[in-house]
Amino acid sequence: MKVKYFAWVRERIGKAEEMIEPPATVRTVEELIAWLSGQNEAYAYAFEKPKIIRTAIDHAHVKADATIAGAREIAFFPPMTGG
Amino acid sequence: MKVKYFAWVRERIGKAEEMIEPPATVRTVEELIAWLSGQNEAYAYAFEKPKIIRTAIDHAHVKADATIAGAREIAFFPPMTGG
Amino acid sequence: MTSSAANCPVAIRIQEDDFDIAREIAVLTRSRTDIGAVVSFSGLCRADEDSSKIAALTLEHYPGMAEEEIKRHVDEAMSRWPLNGVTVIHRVGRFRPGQNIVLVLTASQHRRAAFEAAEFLMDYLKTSAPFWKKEESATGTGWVEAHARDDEAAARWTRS
Amino acid sequence: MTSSAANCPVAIRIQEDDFDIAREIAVLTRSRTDIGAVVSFSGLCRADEDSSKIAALTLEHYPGMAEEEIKRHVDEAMSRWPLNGVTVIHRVGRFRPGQNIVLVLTASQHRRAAFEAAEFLMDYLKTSAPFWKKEESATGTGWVEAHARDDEAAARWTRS
Repeated sequence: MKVKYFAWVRERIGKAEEMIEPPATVRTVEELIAWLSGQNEAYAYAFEKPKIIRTAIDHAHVKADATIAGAREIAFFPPMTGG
Repeated sequence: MKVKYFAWVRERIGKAEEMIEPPATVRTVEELIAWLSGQNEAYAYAFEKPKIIRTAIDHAHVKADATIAGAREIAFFPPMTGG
Repeated sequence: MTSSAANCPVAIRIQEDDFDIAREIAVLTRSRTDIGAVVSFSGLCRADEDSSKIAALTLEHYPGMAEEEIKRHVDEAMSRWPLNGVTVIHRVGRFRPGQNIVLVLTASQHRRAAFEAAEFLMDYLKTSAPFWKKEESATGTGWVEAHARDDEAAARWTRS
Repeated sequence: MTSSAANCPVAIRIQEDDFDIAREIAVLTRSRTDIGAVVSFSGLCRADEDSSKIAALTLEHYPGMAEEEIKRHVDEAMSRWPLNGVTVIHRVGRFRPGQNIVLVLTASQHRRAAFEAAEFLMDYLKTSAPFWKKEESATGTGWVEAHARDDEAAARWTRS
């Protein structure tokens, strides 16, 4: 699946998007965050406070316990500050 | 003192303003309205429902029991419908 | 009528001419970097006032008192909200459906103050500023009656 | 992104270019006589964000989701208030203090609907639309943190 990062999540990870293939045991958003955090220091830094990370699946906001099954695009970002 | 009339109060009385000299016994707005109503049919028609008439003394809204002593300009009009 | 207090320029005008919202906003915001929010309200003549078809509206006002009454409410708004600018323009004369009647502009650092002050000013313009509307329809002409909903809207702002 | 439903044209745009409020209002109201109230909100870059001096702001967004998220909230506003038109323009890129960032326009028969819908849309743009601000000041650059007051503002509209 495609993963996108925005704002300081993007800056900490060092890329705007990538294709990932998490193992089948990773079923929810929070499990995906935990799995990504284990990749290396950059991911661990971006997700060091997982509770403040917002997630969207296929352009819709979802909560940490949302299932990622069937997702085409998952995005991680800080709380929004537009307007 | 000068008296001004607006909207349908003006139309019913048939003039926009006039100078009046009510007797000294006329002390309040409601007494002035009663005195004017006694002038002729046109005034009686304009003030037939005195409770809905709004009054301003020297450009400030006042209530029916306000004293008219010292007023330079008194205006009578229907509820406002601007904006 | 223009004035200025606490970095909040105020313009109040009653005029027959139309207004230009973009120009008024530009006047309020030019050369300033402390304004984060500008709210404009424009009120237009509608063709359908409470189910009767309107051909035109004529706005009459009480010269002198109208400006002073608006000024009192602008001062009240400035005492309630941290405003960086207020413009109120009320047109008088005869208007066709679709034409502008009134403009209220408020500027502030943050949006809530600008929104609330604009709504406050409109609620008071409707119920307290000495303007009267006469409408022309197919069946004749008549003075618009005041709406209870406007009194209720203004009553929201009464401080207990 | 434009659409139309129940006589309520909707325009949603995310762009680098500035917007012209007068032109946007003209597009919304031209040839119509059923609109009595138009509210515009424009949000500007300020020089002082929470006491630090800002030299510039950079707005980043999530293309695709941003438009869809705004559209969802415009649809929600249309289901809550009888609207005759909605325009939302959010700029992205780098802005100096005094420059426009966002515009929300709402049109309705009556003022209360136009005011409430504009405020509702702004509260949700602040907290739910995927935009992020980075600020440049004398001491460096940093991402603007979300404000609790914005979450509280948006929470006002939650239906129980």
